[in-house]
Amino acid sequence: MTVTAEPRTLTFREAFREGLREALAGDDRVFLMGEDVGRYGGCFAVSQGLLEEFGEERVRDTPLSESAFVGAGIGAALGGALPIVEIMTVNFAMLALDQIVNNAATLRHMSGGQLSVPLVVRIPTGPGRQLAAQHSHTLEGWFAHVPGLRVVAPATLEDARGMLATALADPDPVLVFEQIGSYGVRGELAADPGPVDLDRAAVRRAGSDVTVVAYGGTLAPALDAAAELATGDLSAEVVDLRTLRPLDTATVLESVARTHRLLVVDNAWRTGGPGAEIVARVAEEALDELDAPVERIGAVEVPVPYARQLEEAALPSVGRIVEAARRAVA
Amino acid sequence: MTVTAEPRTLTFREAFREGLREALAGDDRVFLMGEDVGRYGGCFAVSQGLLEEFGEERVRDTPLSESAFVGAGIGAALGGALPIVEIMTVNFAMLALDQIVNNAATLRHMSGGQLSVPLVVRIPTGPGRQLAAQHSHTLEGWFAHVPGLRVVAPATLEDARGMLATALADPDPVLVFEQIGSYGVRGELAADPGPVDLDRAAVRRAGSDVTVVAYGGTLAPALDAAAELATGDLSAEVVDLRTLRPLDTATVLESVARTHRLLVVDNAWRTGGPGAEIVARVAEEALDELDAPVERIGAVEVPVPYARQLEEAALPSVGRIVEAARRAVA
Amino acid sequence: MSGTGARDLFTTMLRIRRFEERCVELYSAGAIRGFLHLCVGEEAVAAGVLAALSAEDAVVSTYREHGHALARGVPMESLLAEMFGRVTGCSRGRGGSMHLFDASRRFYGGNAIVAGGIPVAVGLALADRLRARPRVTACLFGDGAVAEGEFHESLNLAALWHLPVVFCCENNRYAMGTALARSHAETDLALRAGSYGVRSWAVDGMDAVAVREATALAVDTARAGGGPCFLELRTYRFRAHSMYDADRYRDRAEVEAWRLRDPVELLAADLTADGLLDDAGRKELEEAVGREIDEAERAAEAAPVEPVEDLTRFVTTTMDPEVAR
Amino acid sequence: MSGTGARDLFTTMLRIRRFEERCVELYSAGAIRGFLHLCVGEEAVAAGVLAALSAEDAVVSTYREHGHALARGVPMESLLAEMFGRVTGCSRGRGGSMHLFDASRRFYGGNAIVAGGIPVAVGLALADRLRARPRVTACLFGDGAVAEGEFHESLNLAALWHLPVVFCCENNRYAMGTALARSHAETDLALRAGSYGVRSWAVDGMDAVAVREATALAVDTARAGGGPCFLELRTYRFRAHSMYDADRYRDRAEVEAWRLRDPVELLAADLTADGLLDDAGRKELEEAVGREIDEAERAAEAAPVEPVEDLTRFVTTTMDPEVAR
Ligand SMILES: Cc1ncc(C[n+]2csc(CCOP(=O)(O)OP(=O)(O)O)c2C)c(N)n1
Ligand SMILES: Cc1ncc(C[n+]2csc(CCOP(=O)(O)OP(=O)(O)O)c2C)c(N)n1
Ligand SMILES: [Mg+2]
Ligand SMILES: [Mg+2]
Repeated sequence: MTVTAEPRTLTFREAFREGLREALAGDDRVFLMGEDVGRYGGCFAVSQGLLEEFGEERVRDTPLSESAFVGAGIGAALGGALPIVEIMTVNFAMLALDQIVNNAATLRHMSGGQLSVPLVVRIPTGPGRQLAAQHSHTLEGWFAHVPGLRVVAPATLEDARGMLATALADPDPVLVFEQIGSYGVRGELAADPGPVDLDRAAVRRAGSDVTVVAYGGTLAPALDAAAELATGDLSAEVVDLRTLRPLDTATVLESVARTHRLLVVDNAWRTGGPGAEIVARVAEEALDELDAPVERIGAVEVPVPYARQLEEAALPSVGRIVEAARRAVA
Repeated sequence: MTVTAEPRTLTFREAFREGLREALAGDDRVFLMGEDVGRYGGCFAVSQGLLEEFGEERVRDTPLSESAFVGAGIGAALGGALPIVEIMTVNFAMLALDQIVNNAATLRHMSGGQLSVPLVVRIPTGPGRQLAAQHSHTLEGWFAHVPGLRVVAPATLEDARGMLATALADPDPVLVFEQIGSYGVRGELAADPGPVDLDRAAVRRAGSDVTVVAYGGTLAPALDAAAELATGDLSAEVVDLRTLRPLDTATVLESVARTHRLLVVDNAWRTGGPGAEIVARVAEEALDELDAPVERIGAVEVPVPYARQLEEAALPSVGRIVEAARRAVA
Repeated sequence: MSGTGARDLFTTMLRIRRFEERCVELYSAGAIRGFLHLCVGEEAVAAGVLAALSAEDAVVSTYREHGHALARGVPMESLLAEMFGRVTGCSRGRGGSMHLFDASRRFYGGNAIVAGGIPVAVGLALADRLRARPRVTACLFGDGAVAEGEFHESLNLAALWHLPVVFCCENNRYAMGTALARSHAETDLALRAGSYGVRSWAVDGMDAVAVREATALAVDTARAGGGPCFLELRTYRFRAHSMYDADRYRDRAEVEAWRLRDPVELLAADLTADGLLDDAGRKELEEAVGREIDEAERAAEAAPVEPVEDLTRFVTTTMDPEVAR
Repeated sequence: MSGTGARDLFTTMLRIRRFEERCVELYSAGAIRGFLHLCVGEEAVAAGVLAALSAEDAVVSTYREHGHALARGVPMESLLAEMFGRVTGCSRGRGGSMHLFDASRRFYGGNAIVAGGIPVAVGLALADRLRARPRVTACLFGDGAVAEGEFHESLNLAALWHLPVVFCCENNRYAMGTALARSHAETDLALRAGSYGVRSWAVDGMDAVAVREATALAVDTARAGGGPCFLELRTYRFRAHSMYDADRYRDRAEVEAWRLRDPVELLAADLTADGLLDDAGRKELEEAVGREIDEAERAAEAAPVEPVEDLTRFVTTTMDPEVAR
């Protein structure tokens, strides 16, 4: 990874692209494939320029056939390549779910340890752009349910840039959920960000009154909410899970042991969303630490509607996080 | 529904078949389709004889194409039919997930209430037959995550026989998860079982020391465990959820308010399984009722292995339920 | 076809063209949001296919369906209101541009998962077969959709069961930025469809009359019990894939060459040659269409939005307690 | 083909036949559990296809793969041990009959989701293309799999990218209880595959020599950069779909008619006619095969099972803490 001496300002899109470029440049077993990753430059322009730089063999446009090209990624990984497969958005990932669950996740175990599937699947995700029911899914929780997979959700520039390298180094399949809404967001990348580890959650803001657990698309609103809460003298600690499978429960439990209050925020429908798992673990392992009922925020359980006011009402927001945090400490 | 004056002994297979036969006989808009439901008589012989009785138009063998025939079921429902679609086992349901989530579950809402999808999907499920990783999935929790669907899991003969009629009467899509392991189980069907409601969980055994929440394939082991616990003077109350979406939280909370201890048992991998949701709701709504850390039993998080001793070790069992209940009250 | 028939096609096409152009403005102004996929250049397909259907037939479409909806007779006002997110929209503002529905006209959307509507169309036809209703379902989708597994499964199912579906592949030569030859090993899509034993034709999708005639033949065949048909309607989109698309993957020359075959102007020229349209007539028609759009826009603009309290309506028929939480 | 070649095919087929017969007994005795799908009747496909591959080529198969594994050279003992759930099994007892793997022989299973292995085969071939390795991937699947969307997507992908895959469709005329004509609108599967621009042949799948020759041609074509090929290998399964199947959906007469073309006996007759096999030779071979199976069974029977403490090994490379919970 290029070591940069100075902090730099760039967008998440550029950070992801740097990660991709370095991966392609650094190991000729790496290739990128997916719908419109090449000529089009990527649906969200993340892979813009990579076709020109690395050629058609290594930056491969696929037909619309999610199951086949994800399955082909699995096969290529078995065959010694290091594929990075992009599913254009999470909304189309259901079409490839069988390949991911029944092949990518099981082959090592089912073969008694003989086979390895070093596949990375990039999956842009995130609701909130008025794209309506079929294009606003949040499904990382489903993938996090499946043993044999690693599921990560970069939410900082350092993670956006560095997680891909760590994922590629993993001999097992890794799904990287990228936030579409963040692609255009600009920020400062630490000088020499160094390699990114995928095993630990991170406390992104320290606090003492309530633990707010978030990740991916809910980290930014959680941090905004914490800032707002601070003006009202309420100190929220914000934990970024970073990796949804395997979950770093310890970091969450440590935080709850400090704050004794828990609020979990994700973009998925509440029932059976990733937040349920966090709450369940705390209820199992640290029930006595809890001084108040747990709070959980997810999307309202409706297919996400198009109209702006309805969509806003359906999705988590800074306001809803602030309210829930206040309830938790009341 | 035929009113039977006397209790009768029959298998779950026969109970399901009676439900199907009555549905087909009672309304000529009803038809059954799926892989091998006709000539073969159903992969598990549930639909044996129905082709002969109702003909090829109404008992329809499909090619291997889960996405298309489930989608066709959706279309047929839109077109005024009442389709019962069978996905041979849950293991192949991922191939039809896009149709179920993006069409069946959303069309009513996305069309502003204009469209109705009165579709029933029957999905045999249940691990524990040494069928290995790809044929031992437990996925009802994924479906229960999705607004717009109803998800039910008959675990008694009355429910096996009666849920289909209630499901067909529902103007919205209903997924019926049938336990493969129960098909051959014989039991007594109540005299005049009457219509089955799908809105309430049921306390299958009353008790005072611990609430054991189960459904579908874990109800029988939960009841066995309760019987075993009773011999040791521990009184377990067993709640059968029956419907996973919408969840009847009230019945669970009432039970916990009596027992102050909670143990949830399902066959899914623990992380992100349906048990997490039950635990989360209790932690949110009845934290103060809990006198002990919550217990949750699911499958060990490995792709289910073939070898008998490994498979047994991977799945919930009466022994594991008994132990966990003892821990909960310790 | 009679002269009135051709003129009606022209009117429909002009309404679509001008409607789409207005949508561009409204999108730029922020009145329409989300994804917006226009069918400028493909009007002959919309007009021709839909003109061949009867009121009792069903239509299943994609996210690029404004033209189909208009040609089906869905009022402009309810379409624009939908894109404005108003309660008077054809989906009460819940669907937006990609999810136009009109049950009263058997217009079943509006599907934004590529190929996701194809099995649904097969099922609509199956329901008709089961009830012995002489209806046909027209299913519109793009060339990109042909690569998806659902296309294959659906064609096989419809052919196997002899269902009255007319598969209308709007082949505009691109799936987003991916050219036909980069999506399909066999680019002759009618040939591919034929391999399922489905009667298949390729049709000049820039010629509305040809599209209408081919579709009528297919509809008649399907209605008469001849099983499904497949039409490859060869067309081109003059604009980018969506409003987000910078359109860097096509040669300008290619686009310009296709523009010479603008379906609206081709038909206008024919009508003029046949003495069915003159400058005055065109002008009058343009004005009428302009007025229709203006009025639709005004009405949509003035319409109320769905109150936030109603967010959770229509998820299920009986209120799902999860939803109420 | 040389006489030795044909005799080798015969030996392979006999090993498969007798192995499968033993599996029936072992299943009835409860030593093998779960699902068991036998390939009795289809031995010529297994022997012929696999004989045409080199050691560096890859194989992707289905749940009906005992014959393929044996023909690939996976030792009987490791196959039986697998079905007995022993740690010496080719998948350490974790896979069972449906999931036989042998990485050292590039035998990639053993896929129990119909059509689920087809995209994987395409990917294996893609990896070879990217590394410019002159290897071929053979992908075996049934006639039923051809109806699945993944078949379609994969054929298109392989053809579009000219990948060295040989698609071997073992057409035994049934998908469980569903006859070919009830699964496919076009029952000429080679014709269907041809529509992707993939070179396709139909081959008598009861003739091991013909299968071997056709496969060799396909493999040579693919290896030489000629793109994928498709072989429809017309065969029949003499036994039920699986040990659970009561086999009520086939005419006895049909089964009997096919039995007259028993591939093992057809080849035996040819070898005899050519003076390459006599009664003594056959007897000797039968005995050798019987001994091989007996020994494999004894060894498998004696092998230890994986300790329960090792349940969570091999889920991921680095221990996943969820798994350890
Ligand atoms: C299953 C799926 N994959 C990807 C997408 C993203 N996407 C939307 S439209 C489109 C191109 C479709 O091309 P085509 O079928 O030719 O229709 P056109 O847009 O040209 O009308 C893509 C890739 C999607 N909506 N659904
Ligand atoms: C996706 C999927 N659907 C259904 C099944 C259940 N099933 C197992 S084998 C089989 C029939 C497959 O037929 P074919 O492809 O012809 O192979 P054969 O068994 O004849 O060798 C079915 C329906 C499955 N394993 N996978
Ligand atoms: Mg197109
Ligand atoms: Mg078969």
